[in-house]
This record gives sequence, structure tokens and C-alpha cells, in this order.
Amino acid sequence: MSVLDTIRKYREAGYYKEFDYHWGMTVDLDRCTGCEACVVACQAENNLPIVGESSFAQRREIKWMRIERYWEGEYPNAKLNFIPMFCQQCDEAPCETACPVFATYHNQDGLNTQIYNRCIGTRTCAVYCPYEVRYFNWFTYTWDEPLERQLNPDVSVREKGVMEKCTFCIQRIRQAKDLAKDDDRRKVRDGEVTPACAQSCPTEALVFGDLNDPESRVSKMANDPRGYQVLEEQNTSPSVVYLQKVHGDEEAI
Amino acid sequence: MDITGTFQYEEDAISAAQGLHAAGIKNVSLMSPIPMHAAEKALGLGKSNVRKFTLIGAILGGLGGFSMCVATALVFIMPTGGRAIIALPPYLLITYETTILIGVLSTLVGFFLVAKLPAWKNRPYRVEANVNRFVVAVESPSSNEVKKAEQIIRGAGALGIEQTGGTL
Amino acid sequence: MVMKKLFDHGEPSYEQVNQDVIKSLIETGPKYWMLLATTVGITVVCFIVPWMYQIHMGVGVAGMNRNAVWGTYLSNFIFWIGLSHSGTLLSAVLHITQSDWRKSIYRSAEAMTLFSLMVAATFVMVHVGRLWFIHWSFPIPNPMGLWPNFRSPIMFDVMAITTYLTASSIFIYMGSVPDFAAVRDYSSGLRRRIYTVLSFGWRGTSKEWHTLGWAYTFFAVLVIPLAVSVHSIVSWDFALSTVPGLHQTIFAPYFVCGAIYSGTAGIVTVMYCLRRFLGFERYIGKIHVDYLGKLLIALSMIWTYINIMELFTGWYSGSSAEIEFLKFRLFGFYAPMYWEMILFCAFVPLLMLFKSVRLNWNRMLVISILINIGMLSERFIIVSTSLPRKLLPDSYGFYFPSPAEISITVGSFAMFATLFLIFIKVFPAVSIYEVKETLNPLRRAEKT
Amino acid sequence: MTSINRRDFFKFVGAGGAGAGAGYLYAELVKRPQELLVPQVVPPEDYSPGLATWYNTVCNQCSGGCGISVRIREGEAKKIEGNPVHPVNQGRLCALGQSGLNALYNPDRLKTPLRNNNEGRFQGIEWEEAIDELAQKLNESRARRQSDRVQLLTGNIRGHVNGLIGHFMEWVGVASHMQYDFTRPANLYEANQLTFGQSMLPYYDIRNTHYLLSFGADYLGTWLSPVHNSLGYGHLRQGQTEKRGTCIQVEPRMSLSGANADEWLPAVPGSEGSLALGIANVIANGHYTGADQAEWANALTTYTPSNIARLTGISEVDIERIAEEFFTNASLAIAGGAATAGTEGVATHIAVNALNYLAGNIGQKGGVIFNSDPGFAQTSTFEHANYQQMITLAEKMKNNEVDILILHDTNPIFSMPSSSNFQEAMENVPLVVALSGFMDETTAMADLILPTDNYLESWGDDVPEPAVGFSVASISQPVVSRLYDTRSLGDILIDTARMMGTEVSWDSTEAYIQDVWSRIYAQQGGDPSGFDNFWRSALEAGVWGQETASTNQGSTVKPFPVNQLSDVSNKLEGDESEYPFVLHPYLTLTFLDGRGANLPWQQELPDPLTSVVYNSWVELNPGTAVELGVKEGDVLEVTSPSGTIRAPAFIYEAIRPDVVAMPIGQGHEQYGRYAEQRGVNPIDLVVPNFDQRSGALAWAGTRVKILKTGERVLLIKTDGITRTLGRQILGPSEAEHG
Repeated sequence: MSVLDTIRKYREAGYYKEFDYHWGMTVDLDRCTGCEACVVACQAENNLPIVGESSFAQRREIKWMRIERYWEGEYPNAKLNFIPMFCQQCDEAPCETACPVFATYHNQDGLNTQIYNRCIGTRTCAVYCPYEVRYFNWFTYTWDEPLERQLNPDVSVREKGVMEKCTFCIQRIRQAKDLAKDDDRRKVRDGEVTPACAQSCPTEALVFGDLNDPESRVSKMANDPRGYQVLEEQNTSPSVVYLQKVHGDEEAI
Repeated sequence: MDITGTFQYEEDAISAAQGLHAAGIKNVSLMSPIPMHAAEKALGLGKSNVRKFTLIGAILGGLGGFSMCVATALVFIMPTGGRAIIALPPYLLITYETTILIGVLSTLVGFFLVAKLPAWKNRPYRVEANVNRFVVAVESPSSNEVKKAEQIIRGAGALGIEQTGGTL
Repeated sequence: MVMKKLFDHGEPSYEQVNQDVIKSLIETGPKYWMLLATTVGITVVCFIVPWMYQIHMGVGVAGMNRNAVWGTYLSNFIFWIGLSHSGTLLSAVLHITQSDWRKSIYRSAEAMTLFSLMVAATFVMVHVGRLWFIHWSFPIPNPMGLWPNFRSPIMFDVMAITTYLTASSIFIYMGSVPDFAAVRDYSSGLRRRIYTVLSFGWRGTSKEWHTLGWAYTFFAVLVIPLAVSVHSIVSWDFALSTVPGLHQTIFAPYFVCGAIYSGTAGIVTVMYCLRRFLGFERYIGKIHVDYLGKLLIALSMIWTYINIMELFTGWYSGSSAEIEFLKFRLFGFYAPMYWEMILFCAFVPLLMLFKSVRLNWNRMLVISILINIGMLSERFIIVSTSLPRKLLPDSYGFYFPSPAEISITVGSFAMFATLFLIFIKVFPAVSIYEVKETLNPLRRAEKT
Repeated sequence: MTSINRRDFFKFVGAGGAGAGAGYLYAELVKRPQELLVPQVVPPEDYSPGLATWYNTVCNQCSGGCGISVRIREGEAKKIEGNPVHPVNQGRLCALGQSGLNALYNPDRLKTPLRNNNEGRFQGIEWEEAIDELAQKLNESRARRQSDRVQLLTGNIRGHVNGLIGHFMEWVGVASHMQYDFTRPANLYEANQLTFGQSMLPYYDIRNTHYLLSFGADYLGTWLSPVHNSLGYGHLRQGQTEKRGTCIQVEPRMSLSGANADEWLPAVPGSEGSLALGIANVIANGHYTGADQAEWANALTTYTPSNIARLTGISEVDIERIAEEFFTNASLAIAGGAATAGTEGVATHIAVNALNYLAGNIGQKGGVIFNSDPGFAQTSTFEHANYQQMITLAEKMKNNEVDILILHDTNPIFSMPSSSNFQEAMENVPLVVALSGFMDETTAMADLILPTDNYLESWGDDVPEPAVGFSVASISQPVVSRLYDTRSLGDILIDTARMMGTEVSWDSTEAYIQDVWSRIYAQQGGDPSGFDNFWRSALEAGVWGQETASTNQGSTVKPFPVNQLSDVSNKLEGDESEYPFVLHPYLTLTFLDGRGANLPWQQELPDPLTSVVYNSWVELNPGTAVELGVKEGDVLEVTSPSGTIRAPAFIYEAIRPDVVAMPIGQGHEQYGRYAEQRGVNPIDLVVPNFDQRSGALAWAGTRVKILKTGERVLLIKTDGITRTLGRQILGPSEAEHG
């Protein structure tokens, strides 16, 4: 492919549809109970630091995956809604355009990647992100001996001044791709790769897969009539589709 | 050896300089504490060549800036935000800035070249020229020009005349 | 046009100008050294030390958090960039419109431009998380083989500020070359050698004057659109985000107007100091303060209009996020600061409608300082009331500057003062040759 | 002179004066070799990721019995995930289970045997010395034939390690082994025994039910096996083909399950059982057509909807509607939590069982399915100690009737009300030996501490309880080598017995477990020569199951002992005029009964409902808060008839105005750096009443009063504003829902 073709391709809005993968996730809010198993799974998988009480008090927690709570109504009709919030891997991500040094960009799998060793810490991406899923390393966080022995060797530990965020467990995606290659397969099969959050979810609310493959579970889930995208009016084209919670029992699945 | 003549009045100095020019004496310079627009006209200094530097610099800066954006974007194709790799609005902004940047820098270069600066050594100069006097200097005149020059300068009403080595 | 009197205390002679200006440069009393030592001391203690500590520990030393990832450092950055717009306006615009009254004050106005830009650039360095890699944001080759992202608004900033810094330093330097020559002629020894180099061997020949005149005009012409673009671009850092309260089309004119406004007020403050401490009463007089006062009134009205528009568009959008943001700005925690800003920047300047206020240096000093306090608050409010309250209410947070941030803010003023104090001993603070241009010309006709 | 490398050199240069800043920056710049761009996305050619191995074992963080797979790289545990083939959790795992790594690699683990030098200090000693001391004391006791003066008190231990403990008791002469676990639903066991004659928990088929009525049971957070329940819940909501299941939750304070229910009914605390009987009354009198209908109608006469509506605050219409829906749908009623932790907890459970019986849910798909005894579970020498027995033990200790107290993995000092004086009683015991992994409050009272392995370092096995409808057993194996000089419980017992001169045929716990399994294998008719293969495959899978004993569905339902129905009104301790609020302590899924408080991940896990971290809080209804003039963060003094604690207020949207709720789990005085001196323990407020039938502590039956202290603290939480403010967050039609 000539350079010109490449440029032309990347100029088209939906260019990622032509690639092998377009990783995406669906979150079934009707299944999600807000139990936060995903939060710890993410922390364990991705070496998220233990920031300590004072950092929490200053709202400097680092949780790539978090659960947001929204109440409706007043007592006694108060209702609580949970919504897991993590990087939406937007195809038209505001954060990507913001980085002066290409520390974040869109890779060929439709992932919004964050390259830690490239980041200089202007934090513009976090300002631009409507979902507030980017987390900054205000300090170099350390682990009390011997907690650091738990750290996942496939994921780097970030130092002070670096922005970080959900990667859809890119290390797992890579491993799955390697295995597929060892097997002489061009593509990873549906279900072969699951990020830590989806893997741990006790209610199977999170489904991960390739949105380019119309037969994948996630594609089918994304076409559910309950599907919507959070802050759709921001036109960020997220790769995460939420399935709306069903209110009342008359609406069958 | 240079000749310098000091004048109290602008007109005198200008007429001395014009006289020297008319006499075919080369390397005449007229020094003044403030810019003399009348003198510039009299000495035939029209539109300065600096403007060419500015124009060419700005054009090159604009082209260069835009090419830099395009070229660096093509070294690594890094799609961001679903936007075009060669995106005009942001690149034009950069172009705008580089136009000015290079325009300013080349104007500076142009200034140095046209004004023949910096030149730190061996040039005729009188410190009064920077206070309230006008100085006409003839740089290294040939031996037959010396007399003539002194005559013209004195004739124009110089307060004093000196033969000096390069003082600056 | 009635030619106003440029000099309150009668015209000085040519020699007088040289002497007065060069004296302010060469004669240095113990008061100056004490003042310099104080500002350097404050800079080191309040700015350098906390900054070094922050570099060592991480940006967490500042009070920013997950929701408010930008804080005082960025708001100060905008403030200082804004302050820098003074010099450009006074020097370049008035140069092109050939207003003679600019000539005695433009040098220090340009110095303000340059030094506020330097302070602003320092704030960028204070702001970033990994200062030691900041060169990656410049288009220079690096070991990763990757170039900066020119599609990023931050890169617009990098380019704009670099250009502005370059252009304004060239601008002030070129305008000073003849005056450097004057200092050279007045001094001996080391100082003479230094100024010989600084003045490039300037002799004041017609050719040199001619070239300088042309070049200077081009600098001025190039610098004006640059200045407008710089603060527009700074505003786009904010406006290109989707943050309610920042995502507004009015931001570029808002920032540019505010910048010129605070810059002009800054010049009044600096003028006051030059008069008071360097004895330039003779050169900086009623006409300057009068014109600057009128300019400030006009700017304050434009500024007020844009502020009202900002509120209106927010309200008119009907978007819950925008209205929530407006409520917080007008009635939330930082509301006192907001109303203080309105008072200082929209109402206090109206006092200058009275000539008695406008022509009184002390009153003008107070007003100019109040305006800049208001503008500093404005920048702070822009950052602190919008960023912590974005689109997801569950992620709403709060931002309050930490002691380190406050200290660095205070230190930045000391740093600016230090730079300015050094400036008045290096540059002739009043342009010698341009002041002379406003004097009676040395012509026989006028003499007799 | 020592050599200075380049980095040091620059630091050295940088340290001098003006170069300081630049030097530092340079040092940062050259800190490590420049990595190439995008290491993860485009890895360098020479980079080969290491290979991870997975070991299956059993989670020990709660008694849910989940199977886990631990990811091991270079001999270190990296991540715990659910074992995909384990029927309980099917590859899923909760937050607490995943935080098990924090327990393994906890910096505050006990690393060597310790002896209390009687000055409140602990001194490290050698294992030989420690075991010797214990053995000597046990020998003395054995010589005096005073086996009843030696008490073994452990936490919940399941599987065949109990068998080993039984052997140990025989060998060394210990009469009693008690297991005390605060979270054990003693009332549920008792009620099921009384109504169904079942000593094992039945399988509550949340997965297939269409109508789940829960009386205070936080089945998604803490009740029985939360991960398994959650799996069922997900299926109930979106997996069932016929219809989306409905969930109704009855509780005074909305729990995680309440938040996910379709309907949350804040019944008067303590009246949940009455509500169940009220619903039963409607069913018995209008829907139920069984042979014993008359008997039921008779027994429930007083529980008319109007009476119950008055008593519970739930309207008659709702009661009748729920009764009808409950009867007509494939339904399931469950109870737990505070609803069954009153003085009539057993009665409440019986009432709920009655509901299930009346709606015909017993033995039905989507109902209550009885598990048959797998046959290989060790029914042995220990007894589950309820609160009453613990009090008796405390009495015995106080009266100097206990010489040696051997503790393992249980923390009664924390999880019993301070007014029960367990701590003071322990001081009277001449020798307290703690076999534990952490210095918790109870361990800190010991004279001799023998550090035990983490569950990821030791052998064992487990039969999940409640089972999943068929026989399952899982093996727990060490997945990492020991970090410290610790030993497993079984090994310590074997070593002690040997030290005392007993001939023990097993070298280690491993050998014992293997031996037991080989016998089970033989019992099940396995070929003896194939055991090695069987053992290896069982270890690899981590779980072994048998489809033999399947559900006993339908016809075999025994008639319900209607005479077991009794008064279900729980007694609330404290005078209402003096103590206007009912205290609602609740277990959190982050800490459970406090055991998770030493895990930093759990401390940093925002509470699912309030998002508070690192602290305790008092939940108040917004209306109550306005009345009392309390704002979030105001420190409140909560006083019950038996104690006072102070904690910051949290305004909670979904709690009855006459109830204050407090999470259990924080308030540790000992338990490592992450747990110590953090928050308060609401159990200390509980007036120690207990259920007469089961002897379980009535921890939900205390009234309190609240006093604003005027002090304010920052309540650390991650939530900003928990209203959508009309934004499109929860879906497009969210605006219609308001």
C-alpha cells in the first residue's frame, strides 16, 4: 500500500472497520450489580498502585475501572443505578488529539493506547476525556514489601508524572494473538481473550470481543435494542456499548 | 586612516555627505543620534532590501512549517481521534506560526546583511554621533581624496575635523 | 489633531536624555542591590525550592487531583501570557500608527512582554509531570524516532509561544541596539566591551538607521498577528475540550481581550515604578497615564461585554452541564472570587472616567493592580470552576491549590520582578533615540 | 577510590550548587535505557513474554467455597481468578477473593513463632522451642487427664483438615473443638433443621427463579455464596428465556441486593418475619390448595394483611400483590442479614421457609433444592460455636476452667460485642496459643504465636456449602512456596503430636489429604492403581464432582411442620423514647466481618453503595439528617445501652428514617498497618441478646441514640454528585425516568 493510500484510508472516519479487530465491550446494566469485583480484578491485573488514604482524601485514586452510582427518586422510592465506567476506547477520542507527543493514539485494533514511556505529563488528555477515565501518577507509588511480588510482569509499573488508563488488557490481547499465531490462525477466536474485569464479573455483565466480527458475542450484544453509548452527544464513538437497565418487569428481554 | 567631520545641524551634515558623494568619494557614512528620514532620501536610500528577506522568509517558513507537519506525520502514521493524518485546520495554525517565526528570523538576518552588521572593529566613529552631533566619515580615503574630502566637510560647516584610525 | 504635550516638565536636551537614561542604568545604589537580593531570595525560596521538591516528589505536591488535573500552574500560565500582550500592543500597534507618546514607555512594555512570557514558559515546565522529557514536545529528533503531534492544541501552544518568545526578544533587542551603542560610548572597561558586543558595532549611519527602520516595522507587523494568535491558541487549549464552561467559541476573543486588558494595566504599574524608582518623571507623564487610562476603560467594557455573553450563551444552551457550571461559578464555592473579579475588572475601571482619577498616578496604580488581581482571579476561576465538574456528576470533585502552588504563584511575581530589575540595569529602560525623535530636531531652520 | 559510573557522576556534579536542578533532570533523563516507542503495542523482536502457570485451589476468603486459579510467574502469585470448571463460581470471583494476594503478600504477616514476654512484647523464637513448649503443656494436661481443660477454637474450617484435627484431639487429649465464624448463618441452619430436617444448606436456585423475594438477605454481597448467587442473578435478569426475573428486597436499609432489586420495601426493622407470615396468610387463604390448607389458615389467622401492614409499614395492597405474584410465579424466598439476626431469627427463617412451602417452591427448579450428603464430607468432632456457646466458653475461662486455649484463624474479640468480655476472660487462661497468620486482636492476647501458612501456601480440601445440587469437592494446594518460616495448621498439629511422642503415620497435611482422598477414591469404586492419575487430574482441575446425587425434585416434599411457626417479632433492646433509632449493622462485601480490613485493595475499594473508603460511617436518612441538622462528615456519637462509638455521618438515600446503619469490618485495634486504628466496630454497640433456639447473637436488635459532637471530618469517598442531573448517562430514556 502506498503512502497516499494509507493517508487516504486514515482520512476516512471509519477506517478501523477495515482492520482485523475492533475490540469492544458491552456492559449489560441489567446484569451489573455494582459488586466491584471488576475493580479489584483490574487493580490486580494492571499493577494499579495502592495510593494510600491521604491520596484518596485528595481524590487521587487510580482505578481504571470504577463504578459510578446514580440515585433516582427520594425515599422510599429511591433507586440506585450502577454504571461501570472505564476507558470507552473511543474511535473519535478527544484525548488522542490532545496529546502533543503522541503518547496516546489509536492503534490498528481500534484501541486507544497509552504509551507510558512517551508521556510527559501535560494531562491534557485527562481534561479532554469526557468520561474522566484517565488517571495521573501524582507520585511514584510504591508497594510495601513484599506486596510488589504480586505485580504482573506483563504490565509496566508507571512512574510519577505519567498518565494511565484502561487498556482493555492489551497484554492479554497480545498473548491471545501470539497463541493464534502459534496455531497458524490469522485471527483470534471469539472468547479467547477477555480482559480482567470481564473475566471476573460474577454476573457476566461485561462481554468483550471483536466488533468487526458480526458473529462475535459482543457484536450481537451491541445490537441489542437496549444498547446505547454514554454521553452519545459528545460524538466520541465509544467502543463500549451499554445495555440499558430494564425498569419494571413488563419489558421482557 | 579615516576622516571624520562633526556637525551640529542635520542639514549641514547632509550637504557634506551629498558633496562627498558628488565628488565621487567612496565609503562615506553619515552618522546621527536619531534616524534622519530627510538624509535617507537625500542619500538615495529608498525601499530597503530587508523586505525581501521578510517576504521570502515568511513564505519559506509557511511552506516549511506545513511540510514539517505533513512529513513528521508520515514518519509514523499515528491516527488520533479518528481525525485525518494530514489535517488542514491544525496544520494551518502551525503554518501560521512558522510563517511568522521564520519571517522574523529572516528579517533579522536581512537586517544584519543589509546593514552590514555586526562589525566591531576599525571603523571611523565619534561618540558624539550618538548624543547630539552629526558625523560624516570617510573610510580609508586614498591619499588624493583626503584633501578634497576635508575641504568639502569643512565647507559644509563642520565643527571639527579629525583624522583618525578606526576608533570603533 | 491637537498635539498633546509629551513632557510634563519641559523638554530635556539631547545630552540630558542620554545622561538620564544611562545614569539609571549605570548608577546602582545599595537600595537596588537590596531589592534585587530580596526578589532573588523570594524567587529561590518560594519558587525554585518548591519546584525542585515537586520535581523530586511528583506533581502531587500541588493540589490537583483526578478531576482537576489542571490547576493554578495552568491558570498562572494564562495570566502571564496575558500580561505579555501589553508590550506588543503598545510597541507594535502604536509604532505602526505612529503614536509618539508610546516612545518613552514602549521599551519597558516590551520587557514586560518578554519577561512575562519567560515566567509563563516556566509555568509550563512547572506544570508538566515529567519535565526531563519536555523536549519531546519540540520538533527535534529524539531517540524514539517520533515527532510531535502537530494536531494537538498543546503543540499549537508550543509553536506559538516559541515563536512569540523568539519574536519578542528579537523585537526588544533590535530596538535597543542604538541605545546599547550609547551605553557603550558612555562606559569603559568590561561594561564597554560587553556593550560593544551587544550593539554589534552600531554607529548610527544612515544605512543602519534605514535598515533598522524597515526591519523594525516588519517586526511590528509580524508581531501583532502573532500576539493575537498566541492568546487565541492558549484559549483553544481549553475551548477545544468538551468541558462545560470551557467548550465555548467566544473563548479566543475573550482571552485576547483579557490579555491586552491585564497587560495594559500591568504597564501602568510598571510605569509607576519606573517613575518612582528610576526618576523618569520627566519622560513618563500625564499623557501616558491619560491615554493608558482611556485604553483601559475601553478594554474593560469589551471585557465586560464578553463576560456577559459567556453567561448568556451558557444559559441559552439549555444544556444541564452548562447551566450546572454557571450555577457553580456564580453561586458556588468560588463565587466570592468571581464577584471580586467582576468588581475589579468591570466596575473599578469605570472610575477612570474621571480625569481626576486618570491623571493621578497613585490612584492609577491602585486601579491597575486591582485589575490584575481580578484578571489573576479570572484565570484561576476558569480552571477551578470548570475542570472538577465535567460531564459525569459522579466524578465531580473539587480543587483547591496546595501550599506549594500558592508559594510558586507568589514566587513567580518575584521572579518577574527579578528579571525586570536585571532588565533596568542591562537595557536602557527608556528608549534614548526614540525619545530624542520627539524632541525639537537639530536643524538650523528651527534653531534660528 | 570507588568507581563512579556515569549516572553517579552526574548526580555528583548536579549536587554542586547551580547545577543541582539540571543535574537532577539529567539523572531522571538517563535513569534507564531509552525504551523504544510503544513497548506493549509493537514489542521488540527479542522480547519474549514469560510463561505463566496456573494452579487451581480453593478460596478461603469467605465460606462461599469458590474454586480459584492462581496465575504464577517465576514462582510468585500474580493474580487470582475464578476456576472456570468449578461449579460454584464458574470462573468468576468477587473482590474479596481476588484480594487474597494481599493476604499472601501482606507486609504484616506473622513471620516467625513469637512468645509473649509478659510485658506486652513479642519475642521471636525457634519453631522447635515453640512446639516444644506447646507439647510440654499439652503433655502436662494429658498427664493430669484434663482434656476438658484444653480448648481448641478455630474459625470456619471445612474439609478433611477437620479430620486431622480430630485425630490430634485424640492423640493429645483435647475434648472440645469449637468453630466460631461470625458470618455463619446459624439461624438458617437451625430453621432448616426444624422445618425440613436438613442439617445441610439447601440449594437456593436463584438462577432459575422468576420471582425472588429476599428478606434482608444480601445475596449479591455477603449471603452464603455471593459469587454463585450473582451468577444466578445475571441469568435471572437476562438469561432466562421465558421472562426477566423479578427481585423484591425487604430490608430497612438498602443493601447491594436491594439496590439491584426491582422493588425495595423498607419494612420496620425486626418485622420481616411478620411480613413473610402476612404474605403466607394471603397465600394460604386465597391461593394455596394443599391438603393442609386449613391447618395453615388456622395457624396464620392473626397475620391478616391489615395487621401486618400496621406492623411492618408495608401497605396491604403491596402485601396482597406480592403474595399473588409470589404464588403464581416460579418463586423463591430467602432470608438473611439483619432480618434474621434478631432475637427471633430462627422464627423468621421458618416463616420464610413456610412461604416457600406454600408457594410450592420446595424441590422445584428455581426454588429450594435439597442437597444430598456427598458422603465424603468429614462429619467430625467439632461443633459450630454459636454466640451462646462462646459466652459459656468465656464463663469457663473466667472461672479458670480452661488451661490451654488453642486458637486458629478466628477473631472473637473483634466479632463479639465488647460487653461479652471475651477478652477479659482470655486473660485468665494460663496458656493461649494462637495459630494464625496475622496479629489480630485475639492473636495479640496469646502467650505463644505459631505463624500459619496463607491459604495459598497450604494443603486442604473443601466441600462447598451450600452445595450446587450435586456432589462437589475441591482440593486446596499450595500455589507458591512458603514466603516465611510458617507452617500449616495440620503440620503444626502433626509436629506437636510427634513432639509429645505420638506415632503419627502422616508426614504432613499433604500426605493426610492424599490418604483421605485415596480412601474416598476406593470407596467410590476406583481402581487402586489409578489413584495417582486421579489425584493428579483432580489437582489439575482443582475440583472433582459427581453427578450421582442429583436433586430430589417434586413429589418427595415432606409436609411442613406448621407447629414450628411462632412469634416472629424481634425484640429490640433499648427504650424507644431514650434510644429512638434502630441500629442496623451490616456486613460489607469489602471486609465481611472484618477479616478483609488488612487487605489494602479492599481498603481502597469504594464501598459499593456509598463509595466511602478507609473509614467507618453512620448512615442516616436524608430527612433524619435534616431534622438533626447533620451533614456528611459530622462526627456522631452513637450510644446504645451497652456502649458508645463515634463515627462520621453519611447521608444515605435509601434507609428508613428511624434506622441508622453502620458497616461492620473496620475498627481494628490490631491487624496490621492497613487495618489498625481505622474507623469503629459497630458490634461493640450490640447488646448481647441471642436467639433462644439457635443461640446466635442477635446483632440487629439494638436501639441507639445519636448525638452530634460538633466535630467534622472529611469522609473520604470517590463519589461526587450521585444524581444524573438530567444527563444522558443511564440511557436514552433516562429523562423519562427522571
